[in-house]
Amino acid sequence: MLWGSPQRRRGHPKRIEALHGLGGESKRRRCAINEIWEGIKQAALLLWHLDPEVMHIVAVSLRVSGTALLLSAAIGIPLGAWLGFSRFVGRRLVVALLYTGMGLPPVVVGLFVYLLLSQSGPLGSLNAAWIPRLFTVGAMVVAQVIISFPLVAGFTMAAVKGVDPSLRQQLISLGATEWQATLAVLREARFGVIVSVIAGFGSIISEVGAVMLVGGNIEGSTRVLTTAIVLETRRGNFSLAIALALILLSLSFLSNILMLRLQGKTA
Amino acid sequence: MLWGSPQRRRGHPKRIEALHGLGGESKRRRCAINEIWEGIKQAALLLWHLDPEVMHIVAVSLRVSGTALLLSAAIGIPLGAWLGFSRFVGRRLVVALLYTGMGLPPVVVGLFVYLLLSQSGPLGSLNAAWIPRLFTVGAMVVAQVIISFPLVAGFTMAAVKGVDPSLRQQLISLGATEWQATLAVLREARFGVIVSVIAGFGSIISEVGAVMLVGGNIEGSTRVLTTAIVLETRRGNFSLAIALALILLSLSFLSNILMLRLQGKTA
Amino acid sequence: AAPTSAPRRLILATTTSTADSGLLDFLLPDFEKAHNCDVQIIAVGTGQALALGAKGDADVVLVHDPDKEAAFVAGGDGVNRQDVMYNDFIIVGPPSDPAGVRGSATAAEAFARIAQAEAPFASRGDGSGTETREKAIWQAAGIAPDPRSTWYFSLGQGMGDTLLFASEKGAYTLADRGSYLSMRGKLRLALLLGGDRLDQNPDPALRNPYGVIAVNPAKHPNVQYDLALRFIDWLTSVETQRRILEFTVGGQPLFYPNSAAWKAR
Amino acid sequence: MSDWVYMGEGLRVTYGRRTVLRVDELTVRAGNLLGIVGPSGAGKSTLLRVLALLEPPTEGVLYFGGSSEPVRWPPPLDVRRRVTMVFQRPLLLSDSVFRNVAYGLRARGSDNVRPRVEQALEMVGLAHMAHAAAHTLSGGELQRVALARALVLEPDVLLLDEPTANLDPYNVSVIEEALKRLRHHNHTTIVLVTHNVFQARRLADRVMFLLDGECVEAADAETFFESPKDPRTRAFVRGEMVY
Amino acid sequence: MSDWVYMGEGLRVTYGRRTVLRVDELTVRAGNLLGIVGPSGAGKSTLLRVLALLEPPTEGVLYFGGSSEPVRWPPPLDVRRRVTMVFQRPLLLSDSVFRNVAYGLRARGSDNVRPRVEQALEMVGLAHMAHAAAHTLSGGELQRVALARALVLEPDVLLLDEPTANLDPYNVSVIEEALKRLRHHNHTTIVLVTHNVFQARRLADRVMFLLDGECVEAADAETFFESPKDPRTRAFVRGEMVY
Ligand SMILES: Nc1ncnc2c1ncn2[C@@H]1O[C@H](COP(=O)(O)OP(=O)(O)OP(=O)(O)O)[C@@H](O)[C@H]1O
Ligand SMILES: Nc1ncnc2c1ncn2[C@@H]1O[C@H](COP(=O)(O)OP(=O)(O)OP(=O)(O)O)[C@@H](O)[C@H]1O
Ligand SMILES: [Mg+2]
Ligand SMILES: [Mg+2]
Repeated sequence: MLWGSPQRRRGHPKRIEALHGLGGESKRRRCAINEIWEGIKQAALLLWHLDPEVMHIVAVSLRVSGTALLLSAAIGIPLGAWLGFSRFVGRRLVVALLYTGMGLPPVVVGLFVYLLLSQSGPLGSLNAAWIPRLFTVGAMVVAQVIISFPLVAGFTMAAVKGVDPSLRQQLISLGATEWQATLAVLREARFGVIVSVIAGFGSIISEVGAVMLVGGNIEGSTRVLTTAIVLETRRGNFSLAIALALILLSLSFLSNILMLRLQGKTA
Repeated sequence: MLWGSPQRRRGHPKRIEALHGLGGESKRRRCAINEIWEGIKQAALLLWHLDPEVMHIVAVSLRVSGTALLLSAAIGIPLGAWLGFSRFVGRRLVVALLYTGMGLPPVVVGLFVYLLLSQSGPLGSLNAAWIPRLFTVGAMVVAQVIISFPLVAGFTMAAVKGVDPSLRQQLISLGATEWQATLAVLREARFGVIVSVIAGFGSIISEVGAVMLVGGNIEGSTRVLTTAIVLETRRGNFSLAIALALILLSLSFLSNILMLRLQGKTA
Repeated sequence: AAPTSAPRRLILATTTSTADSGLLDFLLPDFEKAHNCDVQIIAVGTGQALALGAKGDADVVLVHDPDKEAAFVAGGDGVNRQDVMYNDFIIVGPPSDPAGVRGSATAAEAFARIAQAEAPFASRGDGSGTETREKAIWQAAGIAPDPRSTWYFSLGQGMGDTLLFASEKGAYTLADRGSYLSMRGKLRLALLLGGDRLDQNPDPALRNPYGVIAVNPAKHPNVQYDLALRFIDWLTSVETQRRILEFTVGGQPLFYPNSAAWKAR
Repeated sequence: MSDWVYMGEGLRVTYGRRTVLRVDELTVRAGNLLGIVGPSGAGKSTLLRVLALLEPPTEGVLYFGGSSEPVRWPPPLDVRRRVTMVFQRPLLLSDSVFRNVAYGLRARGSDNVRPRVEQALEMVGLAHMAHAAAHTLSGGELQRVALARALVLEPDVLLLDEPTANLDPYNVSVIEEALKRLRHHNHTTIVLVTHNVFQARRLADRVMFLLDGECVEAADAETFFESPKDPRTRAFVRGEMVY
Repeated sequence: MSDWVYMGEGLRVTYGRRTVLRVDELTVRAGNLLGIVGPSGAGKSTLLRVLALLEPPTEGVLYFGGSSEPVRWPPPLDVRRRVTMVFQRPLLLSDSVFRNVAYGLRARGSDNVRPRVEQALEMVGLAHMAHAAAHTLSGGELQRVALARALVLEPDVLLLDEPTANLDPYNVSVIEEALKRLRHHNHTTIVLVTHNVFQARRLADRVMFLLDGECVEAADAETFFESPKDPRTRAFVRGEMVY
């Protein structure tokens, strides 16, 4: 077992040392770089044994961040495209707000979503079925969407702005609707748009402050890789924390390779 | 007083409720949106009174993130430009690593820097003058640079890729050195480059996991806005946390307005 | 409850010390099986745990800060507060012990020596129960340390981080025994006051009692009040209390039972 | 379609403080080919963008397609789709030649895309390059693809901004033949901006001479070239004007 | 500078599987103006990029400036700076006209930038537009700015890729006069790609006819136009070639 009492998860006695292995490890503590080695070894072990608990956490992480990414792409890309094309009074203000949104501290977003969804909050008190409840995966998705869509929108806007504006005019003149022309320009700017999605993904897969607050880091239900990492760090299990971090990084590395493939295909 | 011992800040008795206000505020707890109102009010008060402690925290935040931003722009922009122009075997791998770097969990970066700089770590044990010590502003800067430079580099690369490659050829043909042509292309892509810097700024001004770990959140020395927010959240002082968050957001809003000005001027 | 129906959800807001030590994982399966429910642990600081309760987002809280608990009940947010267990605080510091804390009779005396020597001291500074206790000890010693001074660091961090800080800086700190024991291997810190086991702790002022409180259903109609009451009954029952004593790390218990039922046993 | 395709009154286009187009009266008859000539910077492309319904004139009214209502801005899609413009500076999508030429048809959801695209590429002599990537094309190839993607749409009105500027004499004649066939078979109305006075002479029914944004002279092609009224027109036709 | 500026042997440029340029022998004499003509896609621009030292030929050797050593790739800055190319498709920096024209001088750290830029703008008839933003220029204006930013550098070798394609007859004659003056005063070697056979005739000392990447004929201008050897040259010159 990785966390939690040995008694509760009886299935994996061989990894008890991971948690309580403090005495044994202390001899090697001279150099902290050992922790990193230990972490790499443990990560390999966990993956090799397809540890069911780790697999569950990975699944939750992917489900939460995947859903959040889809939603924030669905919001961010159109918003970014619109801001890239349109001119209106106050546009600069909106853009500055968007940029500020790129720097929303996850804790603050978490707190905000918490206050909204709380039983005594304006949304939570409605108890409506469509409102995600606190300490569920739904609430985590909401928080992550808020965190990542400004990044997606901001970079999409920059990418779209980089496309020669007369291309759009030429397409319009070929009978494209506004919508079709926008799609075509987004396709031209796909390199930047894909980077925007990658950045959005990066911002949420690694995010911890918000999911901790609104998800509650509940074992077996809302625990994700980042909150598990924090937990293990808090417990002083650095090498286990590093093992989980390596799994997280491999995941996002794999997703990025996939996205680059996609990018390569369309180019 | 906001945090720390009551003995210390005798000067502002009116804000004692803010910290110990659980009893007083509980009447208004019906609706959590009150916290947000309270937060806005408190933020206004703190700013109005130029609360010296808040001012100090703001100063540290700006110093740390400002330095980190300069450094990561100095690393990220050239790196991004280089990746945007050059073709070499393994480029795709480097790019995928860079994208993965966009999603480095701050806690992990913090842990890593902690282990490196620790007295028992490979760098910390050298005790060299140029190695920043743990729990100092220098260590925080190191962690933040690691977090933000991949974002800057990734977006700079995307922006540079959006510029017609034959422009570069034309400049070379006008006698520009490789370096001059690169600068000119970066200038053409300035919209994207500035967004990359803004995103880098956003990623570090809002970051908490790393600075908490390597900075130690020491009152009066390494406490920054985000760590103060987390602290107040943990204490259950949600409205004070929101007040600090508002100050943080106003700061980044102002910086963004400034950067947009800059962008506007050069366009 | 019939075992076939969907388990009910009981949200327990508690401190990181109880959750991270593994105690709850050790105890809870019995309760969950008996009542066909799923106890979801939200591990946060005492302050935040009480705030979660005050908003009706948790059904029951398990914390360690008697003053704040009293305020919580007095404010109408909680009902049926019960003693559950206690552990104790200890003073740790650099093995060389430059301030000569070893051999102090009380915590107040030890703190006085630290202040006298101006040896570095790390305070959690996060409004936790531990910090509240630290403040009380300073008061008993008649000292008001200034966070701006060169030796007193107010961190605003959790116990683990504070211990790491103290280890790096060669500072003293007040810690709960459980956290220190679980991190001992990572630290260059020696236990200077508190004895090897709780029963050898010389200073009764270092006791750290935990209380459980149900969230008031009159204020928050949505809470699982009946289940919360059953949880409290179960937690304070003699059998569960005995299990608390059975939970050991490195051969010694981390918590000692303390409920009314246990004491009346 | 009625007798005329465009009627403009008091058209002005102003950028910032500079008025780059000042055309008081303009008529383009259905099925006609209007040539627009004039020196660099005269406002030819600007006028074409207005006629393409891409940019509203800063002042003035424009009637289109025999409608008694002035053109609304932005013009409705069905109106807009009757006109297609080939820009002076061809910009292609970074995609294959085929897909670039197919773009307008696909946007309209037309069928028979493949044969129509192939036919259009045939017309400009690029049938063999259907699969080439846009960014590998030479200057003249680019220009011909840009033309093909307009021709394939068989619009009522075709606006051409120096469509043969980057072509060699033989390709110029290929394009000119294609335009003539188009007029003959489809009765397409064409407005052709060209700096090539000979080309205007070969193709146009009517010619308009723009200078500094103003229409100096507009007349039947023969009159325009043989007996221009304005001395500036005469000078321009001989290639010797000093502005 | 020695007698010749370029000597090429067995130059081949291959993109992917397609060889777009196959020139076995090439000489450009110092101070001469070589005209390159040929249909769209013949490889003219490709050859020019090689001569501009921007792209190494896939095969073959190129000698430059009388040196007995073949050109090294990438060529050293001082060698590279003796050649300047005006691209077929002008791309300006998104900045003012003035700063675009000043770019090459500034890159070299030259002095007297302002008067030299103003003089170059004068040469192309755009002195009044020094402060216009690049993106507001008309097609012909763009082309002239692109030319001015090369002329201002007074390079030893000037490579021009259809520099007057978007210009009206008068402006064409202005540019041609400027080129003649340049040759006269600076003895600039010029390679001029043009689809305009008349222009080649007016300006070139020698003419080369490219077709499908191959040099069909290269001869003195007079011989080339009056008595071409190859029947394909004859057809091209008359604008009637079918390829
Ligand atoms: N957005 C703009 N802002 C300011 N001036 C502009 C803008 N667009 C065009 N102009 C100016 O308007 C004038 C007319 O431009 P236009 O493109 O219509 O010329 P043109 O007749 O097509 O010239 P060419 O034959 O060189 O293509 C030019 O001098 C140009 O600089
Ligand atoms: N990167 C490339 N990949 C594949 N083919 C290319 C590439 N660049 C150019 N070509 C092809 O090489 C041929 C010659 O191109 P080039 O630009 O030299 O022609 P050109 O003689 O300048 O024609 P034009 O008069 O139309 O400008 C063209 O058919 C073009 O499609
Ligand atoms: Mg034009
Ligand atoms: Mg060419």
